[in-house]
Amino acid sequence: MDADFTAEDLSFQEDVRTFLENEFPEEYRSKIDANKRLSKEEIVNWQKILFAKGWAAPSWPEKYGGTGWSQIQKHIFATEMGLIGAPEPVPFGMKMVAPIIMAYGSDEQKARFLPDILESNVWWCQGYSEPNAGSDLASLKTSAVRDGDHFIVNGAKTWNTYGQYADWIFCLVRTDNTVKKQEGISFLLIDMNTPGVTLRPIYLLDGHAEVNEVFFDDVKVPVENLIGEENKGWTYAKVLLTHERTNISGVPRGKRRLRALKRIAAETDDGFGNNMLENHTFRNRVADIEIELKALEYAELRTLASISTGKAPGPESSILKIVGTELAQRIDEIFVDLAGYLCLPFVPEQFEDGFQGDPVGPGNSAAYALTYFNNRKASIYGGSNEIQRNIICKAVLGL
Amino acid sequence: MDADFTAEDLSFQEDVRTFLENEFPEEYRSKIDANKRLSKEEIVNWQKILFAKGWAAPSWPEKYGGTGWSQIQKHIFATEMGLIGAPEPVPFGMKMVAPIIMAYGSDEQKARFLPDILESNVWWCQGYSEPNAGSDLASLKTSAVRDGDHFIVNGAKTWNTYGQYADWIFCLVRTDNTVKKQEGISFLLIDMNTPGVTLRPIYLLDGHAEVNEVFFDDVKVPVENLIGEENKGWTYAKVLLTHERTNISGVPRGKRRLRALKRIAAETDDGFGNNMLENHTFRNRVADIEIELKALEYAELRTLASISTGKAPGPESSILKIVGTELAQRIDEIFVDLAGYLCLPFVPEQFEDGFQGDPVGPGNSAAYALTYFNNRKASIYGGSNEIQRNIICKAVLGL
Amino acid sequence: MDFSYSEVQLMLQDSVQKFVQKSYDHDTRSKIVESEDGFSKENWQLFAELGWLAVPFTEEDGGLGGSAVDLIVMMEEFGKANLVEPFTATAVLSGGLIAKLADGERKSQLLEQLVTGNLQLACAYAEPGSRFNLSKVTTSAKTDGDEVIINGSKIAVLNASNADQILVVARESGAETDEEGISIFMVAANADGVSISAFTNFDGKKSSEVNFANVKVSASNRLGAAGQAHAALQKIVDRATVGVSAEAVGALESLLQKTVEYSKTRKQFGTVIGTFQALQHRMADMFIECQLARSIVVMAAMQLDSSASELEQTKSVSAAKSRVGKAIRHVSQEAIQIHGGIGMTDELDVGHLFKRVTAIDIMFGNADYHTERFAAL
Amino acid sequence: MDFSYSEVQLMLQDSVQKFVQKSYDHDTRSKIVESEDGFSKENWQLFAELGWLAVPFTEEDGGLGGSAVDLIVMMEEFGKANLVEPFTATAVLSGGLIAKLADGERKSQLLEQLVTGNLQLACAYAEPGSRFNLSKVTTSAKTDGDEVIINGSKIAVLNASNADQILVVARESGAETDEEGISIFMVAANADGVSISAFTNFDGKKSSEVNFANVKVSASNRLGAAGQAHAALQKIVDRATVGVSAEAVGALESLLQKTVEYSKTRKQFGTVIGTFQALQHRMADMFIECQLARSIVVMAAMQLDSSASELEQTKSVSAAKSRVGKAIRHVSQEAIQIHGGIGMTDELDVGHLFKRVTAIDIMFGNADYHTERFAAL
Repeated sequence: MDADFTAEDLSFQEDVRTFLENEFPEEYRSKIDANKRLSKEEIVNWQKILFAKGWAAPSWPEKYGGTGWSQIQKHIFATEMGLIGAPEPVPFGMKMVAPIIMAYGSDEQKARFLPDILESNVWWCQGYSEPNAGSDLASLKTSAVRDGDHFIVNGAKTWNTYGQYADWIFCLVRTDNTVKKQEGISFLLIDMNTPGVTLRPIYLLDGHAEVNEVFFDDVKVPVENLIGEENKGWTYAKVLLTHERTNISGVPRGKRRLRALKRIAAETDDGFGNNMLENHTFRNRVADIEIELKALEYAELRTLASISTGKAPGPESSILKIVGTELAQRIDEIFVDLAGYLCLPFVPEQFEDGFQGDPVGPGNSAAYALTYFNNRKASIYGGSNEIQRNIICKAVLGL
Repeated sequence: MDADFTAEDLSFQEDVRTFLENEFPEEYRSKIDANKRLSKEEIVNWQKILFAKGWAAPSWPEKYGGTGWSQIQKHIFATEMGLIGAPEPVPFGMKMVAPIIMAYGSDEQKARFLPDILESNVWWCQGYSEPNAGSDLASLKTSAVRDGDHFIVNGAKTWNTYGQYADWIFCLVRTDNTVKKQEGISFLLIDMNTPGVTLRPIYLLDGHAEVNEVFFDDVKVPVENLIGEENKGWTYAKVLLTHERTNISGVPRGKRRLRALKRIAAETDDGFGNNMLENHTFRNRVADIEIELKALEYAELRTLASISTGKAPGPESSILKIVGTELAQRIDEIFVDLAGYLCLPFVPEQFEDGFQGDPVGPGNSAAYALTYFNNRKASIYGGSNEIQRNIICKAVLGL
Repeated sequence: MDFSYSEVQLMLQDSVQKFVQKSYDHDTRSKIVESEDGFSKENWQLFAELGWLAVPFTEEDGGLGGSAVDLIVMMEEFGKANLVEPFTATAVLSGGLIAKLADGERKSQLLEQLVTGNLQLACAYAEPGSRFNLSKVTTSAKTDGDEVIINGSKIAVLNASNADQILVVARESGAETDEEGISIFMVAANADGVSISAFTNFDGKKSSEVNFANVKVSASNRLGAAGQAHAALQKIVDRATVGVSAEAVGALESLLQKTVEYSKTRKQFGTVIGTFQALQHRMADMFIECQLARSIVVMAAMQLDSSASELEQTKSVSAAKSRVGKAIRHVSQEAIQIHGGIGMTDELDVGHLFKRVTAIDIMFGNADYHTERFAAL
Repeated sequence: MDFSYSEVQLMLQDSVQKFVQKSYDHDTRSKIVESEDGFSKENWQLFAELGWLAVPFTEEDGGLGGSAVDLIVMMEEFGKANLVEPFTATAVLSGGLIAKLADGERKSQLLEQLVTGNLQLACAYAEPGSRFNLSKVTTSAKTDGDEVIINGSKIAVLNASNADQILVVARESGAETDEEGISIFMVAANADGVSISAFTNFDGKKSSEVNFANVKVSASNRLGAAGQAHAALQKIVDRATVGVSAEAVGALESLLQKTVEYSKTRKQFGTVIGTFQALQHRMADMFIECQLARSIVVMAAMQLDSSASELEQTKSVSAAKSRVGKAIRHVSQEAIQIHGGIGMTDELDVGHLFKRVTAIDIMFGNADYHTERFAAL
């Protein structure tokens, strides 16, 4: 074992840092630091900068435009990105549909879809969840009925993150009602501009509509948009679901946020003549979180190391999802506690692109409550933390 | 609502205090303060002092020798007893078998057993649990077969607290194997001196054998020792099990222990020139416990108040068991944390009656670890806290 | 020692329950929150008629009660329905200060206006750098002949945008955190130099940042003796703290009840989720938290009404707020988690209760603050 | 960055696992604990032959390894079996100090005796009033010509009753908590004026209170320069802290495994308790705790072996001990609770693992202490 980076890794780290310092636009960085959302255009622009550098898709195989990096290099890249606050690509194209197209799509489908994902020309959203299905994904009801060269799709999907910006949606649809629920599902790609597709925004507790319901009303989808075989969609989707449990721990983001927290605490009056970082209770709570983050960081590194030796990311990585999200939520809480009265004002639009008015509440404090509310989702989505615990019980403990 | 005691209650409180100050033997008090166990003789002696005053059995109806006190008076008495550390009577006679004899016993049984319990002439132990039965009491196997004027009892009971001191044991025994498990159980009183009764001490983590296994090998028990009807024992026992969930919160004992904790903390060097009560982390942990104790105290008072208005102690009182035991365990922990190295020595005999050697470890610190170990039982016995949560789910939340 | 409700308290409880059931469902509330004023004047008038606005005041002061227990009985019910009307700002805080500090005709006039629903008030105590310390006051009040000139900035001023008068906590003398030297002045909300920047808090309450730039008021607008207002302010804030804690208890009970109900109907994998034991035990823990929170609020209210020492009373208040803060985090987060995605949406009342209790956790000092205050006393 | 074990490490792990499986079941351990010495000399000799005693030392010092990772690989396995032999006292702590402070022939002689199993040592650092602060030393060492006279009392001296030599931390100059002025002396356990009051700790380890009354030793018994021993002591204690943390990780994994196994056979109400979802999720949480504890210990060991700064290394050690302390409380208490009554008995190994990790939680500073140390650095 060796905690030190090799000379090559150190030089790679230096390259990444230099690149990010020079190329990640300063104004994006200020927005991120001010808890403002980047617009779609800004995210796309940043993604194109990465693409120009050849770093758009570290998780992809080289032949599709990946970087060919080692696990450690990928880790270094993700860490540096997270520390500076540079956004990862929206995952629905790059990390969710692309691996499935690569694994199960036809050559035509690969040629048609992958380059546009890599270049961020086309945005995707996910069509897995349905109203009332929750964690029980396979109970989905959206139907696709074959009609000549097309499927006719009817039904509704929900929790479509950034559906309002998406050009395409990948969907699990029911193509056979007569078999048991997992066996009648197909994997379909649908152009959001097809007639019959409509969107309803869902406003969440933070006042923002980052998710949507998507309705399909006799939507005609060409059969060439079917991935792999009909009725095999669940098999493909499942692979994706157990995939990519790494990089979900959010350690770099956590570090960046803790750094910000400490800076702000040092500037926050405790009302008794000291600053909040000098307050014992607060300081020790921060320490507890820092320590937890260290434990999580090494839990993730150990998982990465085990992947590099050829092992598949096991169900142990459910830990990263559970601990990563619950720790992020603890950070959300301590920001709220630090802000006190200052985070009460609810003016979500001031953190959106194009807001012209005067900011309400000093600094960015009002964003902390919004983040606290919004991020309660983290323990719910992506397989709720209850489901993750079930996975650990079954697959690891044999219960 | 009114937090203040009435003049009568205040004067009653004064009476109780005066009595305890004068009559609770000083040497017992020192032993309790030094975390030493009182001997059986000392407990009996104290119980006889209470009997002489007419205060032996506040929970009993007056006609059997109870005090006729109001709920508030009982509360005041229990509080003052707990604050000074005076032991409650061993519960197996006074609080467990006596109410069942009163409710279901014959007049002969009442006359034969109750006075000796009241006067602490006869000590009882419980024969409910069996090896392997755990919380599933009704699955008991100890059998009693009618043979003329006797039952012949065979089997084993376990977790018999203070069985080594007991004269009698009350047992649930199986008298019918042909019906469903709850319906073939009878309630039998057995003289521990009957041939065929043997005891095996069970040493626990604190090095003390406060519990035992009791074996019955063709033990002849006269039929007049049967309580109520044959095969109705489960009904009687169940009443007892849901009964007496009050006074289990241990608030007065908790207050006494916290007082001791703060005193000791003020005398404990933190290694940096301050005492431990000046240590912020420690002080705030103590505060958290004090606050929890206040919440528990009022939860108990509210339950008592609802009993005085005629309501039966509902399943809500499972809260008192759960919170009371878990809070006591937190106090155990903080004592261990305060003691540090000083609680490592394992010389349990120094806290027993009759120990003659030099004490090991400064003060009583070595007792804190023993208490921590021993008191892990609190969340297991008396219906484990898991069972209590099941009760809340079923009876309160309707789940 | 007595835990029973008085007849008046039972009536109050019943009266709020009936109103809420009839006229305060989630949709109605949402419309009120979105309205210009952010509360319903009609409701307010009704509250006055029902006597609710008189509850914080003694009969001597023309009120109906005045005990802390009266207050919590009512506010627990307010909490269950997530009532948004500015009861705490106008009646408990500002009204409480008037009852405590004002006298003579001014007092009875103001309180009469208040209890009849004809006066809206706000209390400006917090400042950008004061955090939760009531004696950290940098807003200044300089005497100039018969007038006083006020300068400074206040934050988190509930109900300022609807208030006729604002009670401003200002310093006449002493150092930044001295208890001595603090006074309270009544300032007309439309007075020259008063600028109010209004918005809605995340719990739906109207709040403002208020700036005072050379605001001139008559010295007679001072409530009580010069520089002597701190004790009264602390006492009234303590009382309001117990009030909002009771409100939180009601809201948490509501969250528990809605969660249990949801778990009995929501199916996953063909099974009602309320049958999953892991969730059952967590709901049992939510119930325990609710009961402990309620118990400690009852404790604090009873102590405020008792002959206990000032010290004991203050400790009780901090104990309650600290413990309720923990219950808030625990119960409200579990309620969202067990609801799943649907609990995150703006459409469901659950999320709004979650936001309200989060705001209460902050109001008058969060759990950490009150634990330290308790420990230090 | 590399997370793989070296060949030597894999061999070590295998070697301990084989020994434990063959020769260290619970009954054997109980007999060893109850024996006069409280450990098995036979085992100790075997450990020497297997090279285990050489693991804490570099090849230069005649050892087999010397890295912190070597240490944790082995100690995790020790922890799983709850090994009672005085490895930490003799090899890690005392041996570590000798390797760090002694030199020349004395060093090589002592270490050779140690790694061949012919030397038992104890390190007396803690005092009744020192709590966990290593620089709080009141035991005094006064130079008198060529001799040094030692006076003072030490507590929690592991292995003193079996030790040939005791390493005593004593103050030659400076104030009570100064880092300057602290020296370490080797004192024969049977020297005049040394009185050892021995007993067994609750985890089965032999421990003593040791009193030094005018104990005379030659000045050459001082290890290293006069008054300069603190840094070495801190470093070696930090290393030992990581060692026992790894031991705790092993013990916790053992507790988890035994609990899961028990839950698969134990029936209640006709059902195996491992099927109760509430218990399942709690065991999942135990698993998570074990993994986090293991991860942070790996982190600390890797940092100690890395080019990280002293500050970073110290912070890593405190982070690990603090986090492991939390895992200890959580996992060990749950293991007892899920076992129920049977877990409380002296007969089962579960209870003894519980007691061992409780002792480790205290050793070298508990979770609160190390959180504060981490926060203050």
